[in-house]
Amino acid sequence: MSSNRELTMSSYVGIGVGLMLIVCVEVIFTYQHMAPHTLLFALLCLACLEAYVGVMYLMHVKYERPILFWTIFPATLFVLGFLCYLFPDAFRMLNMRLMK
Amino acid sequence: MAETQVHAAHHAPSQGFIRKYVFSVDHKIIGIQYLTLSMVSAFIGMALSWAMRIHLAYPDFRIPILGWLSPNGAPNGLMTPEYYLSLMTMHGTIMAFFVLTAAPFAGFGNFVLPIQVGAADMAFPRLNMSSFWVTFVGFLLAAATFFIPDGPPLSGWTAYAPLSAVGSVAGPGQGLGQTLWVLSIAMFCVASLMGALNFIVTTLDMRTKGLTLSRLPLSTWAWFIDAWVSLLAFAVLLPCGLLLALDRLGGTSFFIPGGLVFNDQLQPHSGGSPLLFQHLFWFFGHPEVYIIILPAFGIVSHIFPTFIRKPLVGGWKVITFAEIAVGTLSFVVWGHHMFVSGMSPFMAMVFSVPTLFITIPSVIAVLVWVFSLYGANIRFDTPMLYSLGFVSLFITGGIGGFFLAQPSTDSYLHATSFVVGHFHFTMGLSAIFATFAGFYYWYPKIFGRTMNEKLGKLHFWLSFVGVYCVFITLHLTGFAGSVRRYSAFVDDFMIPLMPAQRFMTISALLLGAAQFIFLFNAIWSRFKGPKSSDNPWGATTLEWATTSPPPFDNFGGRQLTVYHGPMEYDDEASVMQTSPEASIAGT
Amino acid sequence: MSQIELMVAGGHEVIMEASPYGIEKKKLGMWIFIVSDACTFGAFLFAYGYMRIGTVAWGTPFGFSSILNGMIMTAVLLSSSLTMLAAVRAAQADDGAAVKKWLGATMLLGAIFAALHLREWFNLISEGWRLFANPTGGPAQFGATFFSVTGLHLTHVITGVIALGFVARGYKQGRYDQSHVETAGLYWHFVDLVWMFVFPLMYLMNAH
Amino acid sequence: MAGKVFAVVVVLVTLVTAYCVVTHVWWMPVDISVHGPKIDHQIEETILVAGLLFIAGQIVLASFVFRYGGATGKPKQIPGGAKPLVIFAFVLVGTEVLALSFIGSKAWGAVYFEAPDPSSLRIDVQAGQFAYYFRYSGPDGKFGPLHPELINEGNQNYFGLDPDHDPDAKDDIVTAEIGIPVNKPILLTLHSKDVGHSFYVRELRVQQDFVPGLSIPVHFTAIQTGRYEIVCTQLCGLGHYNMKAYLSVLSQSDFDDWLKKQAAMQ
Repeated sequence: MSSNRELTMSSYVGIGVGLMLIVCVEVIFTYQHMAPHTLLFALLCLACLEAYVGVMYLMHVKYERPILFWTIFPATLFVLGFLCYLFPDAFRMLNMRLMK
Repeated sequence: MAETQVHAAHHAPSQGFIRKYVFSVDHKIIGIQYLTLSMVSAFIGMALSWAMRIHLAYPDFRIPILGWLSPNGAPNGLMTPEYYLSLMTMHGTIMAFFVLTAAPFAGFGNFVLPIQVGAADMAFPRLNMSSFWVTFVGFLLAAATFFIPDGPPLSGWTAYAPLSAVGSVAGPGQGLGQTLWVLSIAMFCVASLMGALNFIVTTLDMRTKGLTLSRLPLSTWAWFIDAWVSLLAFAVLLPCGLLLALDRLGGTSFFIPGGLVFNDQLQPHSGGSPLLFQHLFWFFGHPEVYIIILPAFGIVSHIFPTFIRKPLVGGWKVITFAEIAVGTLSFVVWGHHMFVSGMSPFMAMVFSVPTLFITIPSVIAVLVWVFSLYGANIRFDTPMLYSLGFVSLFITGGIGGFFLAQPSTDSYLHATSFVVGHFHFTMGLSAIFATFAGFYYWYPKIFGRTMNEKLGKLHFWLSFVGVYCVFITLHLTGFAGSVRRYSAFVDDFMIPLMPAQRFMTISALLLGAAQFIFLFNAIWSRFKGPKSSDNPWGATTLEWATTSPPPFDNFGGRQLTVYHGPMEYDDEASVMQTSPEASIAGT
Repeated sequence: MSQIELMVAGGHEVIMEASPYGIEKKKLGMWIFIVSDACTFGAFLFAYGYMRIGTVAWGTPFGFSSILNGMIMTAVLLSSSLTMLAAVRAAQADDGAAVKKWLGATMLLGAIFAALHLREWFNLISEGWRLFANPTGGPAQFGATFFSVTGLHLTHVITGVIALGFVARGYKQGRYDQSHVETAGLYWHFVDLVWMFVFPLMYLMNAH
Repeated sequence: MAGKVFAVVVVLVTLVTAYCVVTHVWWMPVDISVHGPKIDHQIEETILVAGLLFIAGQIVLASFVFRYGGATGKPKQIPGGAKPLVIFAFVLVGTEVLALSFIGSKAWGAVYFEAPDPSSLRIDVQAGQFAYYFRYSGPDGKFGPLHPELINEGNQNYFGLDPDHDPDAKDDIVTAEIGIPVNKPILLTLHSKDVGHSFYVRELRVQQDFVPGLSIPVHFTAIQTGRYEIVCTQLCGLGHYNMKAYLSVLSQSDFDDWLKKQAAMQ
């Protein structure tokens, strides 16, 4: 079956440290007094980067056949992307609420 | 190596009744279990619809058995309005989940798919067994609501919050009944997810030599696409159900806003949104109707070539890509259930456009079926009659979609019986007709005996005409503004529609009675039907390349190789997929 | 020869179509599960986002000590991913002792994560936070979303620890092979990656 | 034989259905609103487009089944194969649905995207299990604030008003029926006290759900006097079937009298 020859254990440790550094960057961002939506955007971008690195390297998708990548990413992103359709109503909930 | 040995250990035929027929890992037994469960459910659901229809047209008619079942809900057999709503809720729940989702997908899929791909079993037989038994527990939970003091929930199969979320203050049945309902649905989600996972892996990884994706039988294609839709849709219903359960049991307020007052009592909730529930529910709910109808597409596309004795026009590609398009688009249209729900009116337009555009792949599928009949040698065995009936019903049902896909027209027709007629045609009866087609078609394979043709045809004609009588009338009364989910017609407006109501009730009673012909036929043929040959229809796919019924490992130790696509028909002649002979239809 | 004997004798691809993915079917099954579970988590987080947008004056209850705790938890979970990778490599090298050691380490780190997480929970509960209550008098939605989202994640972690225990035992007894370890590893990394979303969204967005 | 019967049944069903739709056996009540004709027109348009597809589909199905039922000899495919079918579906159906969504959006926009007339008469509507209550602002033109904890059916405080402390609430007029002047723009604010309900007046071509926790605006203008039924179309519990109220469209002078009478009854 698949082999891990492409990456050594020390490069995995490097990836792990890198991910932890991204988390530290996230924490630093948190205390920069940004506007909430800017912070949210920054955090989400970093989290997506982490997820991408994790899926591609820790979970080894980079070294599997491309079809695996093209199966899992489109399916998941499709669902999560279209779930965004519910946010306009969240703003409605904010702006049209009965009880202030 | 260890893997294959473990695999082999699974596949020694189990001894003993319990392991062989009850907690069996054999996909064929599991398929039969699913089919049996959905048949029982279907008759329960049908009995509920009878009770409702009788109540609608003849509110004073006493149904003694209901009085026995629920002395409060139907004192002396006279149905109360709240009990009507309970029956309606359970009719929807049982039919949508335990019949329409279970039978064409899990039932036939389990029995047929592994054989069609030439495998000895599903990819994960024990997971498969668990998914049936989890479904069964879900069914028991739903059925249990009939026997608790307050009766079943009355919030409809959509269980809109906050009616479903605040508990028994909202009415009888909203207490324990609704809790059991939520748990039942959560169970069903888990079972469906396990089933979908199994179907996907089996289709991808268990195909026998030569069975490339382009040679897959069309039913397998449909189950495969359907499994993907299930996998993603039920993954969202599960959190929806869990959050609803938390609102009910954990005191949270995801779906319950502040300031609600029941019986002059302010409720201890704040900050939730009923629209969030509707979004999460319909994110599942709309794909759900395609989860129901896609296997029907597949079954009909699979049956057609056998009985028209030639391939479908466009081969496997056109119909399969239409199914993929339908499955994909089904995720982006859910808002059309919410045009008048208080959703952002801008989003109504965003949802309306793909809803209209999903017509295109559906029309392509219909055109494929209809124009395949051109130049064909059609044989009218019962499975084919049901498949033709399916096409006719699906066209009729699809037409209603044009009205409900547009927010402007929907704002008049929403929540009228037009909607009820529409979805009964498109997903309810269409899928049931395809299920019947599959049942008559695969019955010889499942039980080794043939069903009675005369009774089968009688069943078809009564059902076909009955369906049109009931559900076209529902469309028409919907135009007149007859509101759905009403248990008695106290409105001035609805009184003139009473003749239509009576007509529908009588048609529905006859339609239901016709189903007993089917029940009798199915049971009688099981024991007394003429023995069937291995391939009674002259079909070409792998399930017909083995004995009827198939042995434990499906092919008696033979390992098949596939040389052709599934539609090698030319009049009387046909070439099995496993036969190395030259192709006669060029597929 | 029966299909099974053939499989034993000749392997998968002599008698069957090759999997388009070229991976073990249980690994493929795990991937499919991950897709579905990611959608489940996603829907939870979308519900949280919806609540968050729609609520006036949400409130941000976490002080730096909680964030620090969260960072330690993240570090623990990330390290457990690394030990899991080590276990997979050991299994591929057929080194039974090392598999046992690294799976044990992964389980231990998972348990530490769960313990730290529960400590956080009990801190919040002792401050008066509940699924339905906010001790600061603001909206109760923080407790509801925090406990449900992290509760779902914690359930996954605990399930994972137990599952790893079964895999370790099965491997030791020779019933399981490296593919089982790899499959369990996929699950474990997935749980780790979900945390990469839960931590910023549930902790950092709620830091004051 | 079976094929011929099938074809005949399908054609009969199609003709009967078409007959019922065309002759309006059961049909929409006459519209009484300003925006209604747009919706009615859209429904007519859709009936035309969808009806043609329906009839064409069923007739082609029936004729093929009739013609090729039990045929023998070498089967043949339709000339050209699937390509013309796919092109037909994309071009013809695609144009149809594009046209419908374009025209339909205009009808929808005319109802929902047009701002309410600033001179509209504002009426507050509260739905609860299982009745509607309506509130007019009274002479001061202001609605008093709502206090859900004060809602009490027993002393008929349906809205949770506090006239002792809120001056705006003092002259609010609460009614169980809604009266509106004809030809005057009306702006309703819908809110629910418990679960989801709906405001559906067939003749007005208005259907809008109440969302608990939100205030939902609805505006319309009625152009014909009369008394019309308001029904609840969102399943709201055991009394759902019996949840209704009446909308009276009155001439301006009748309306003024009616409102005075209601104010006197407070």
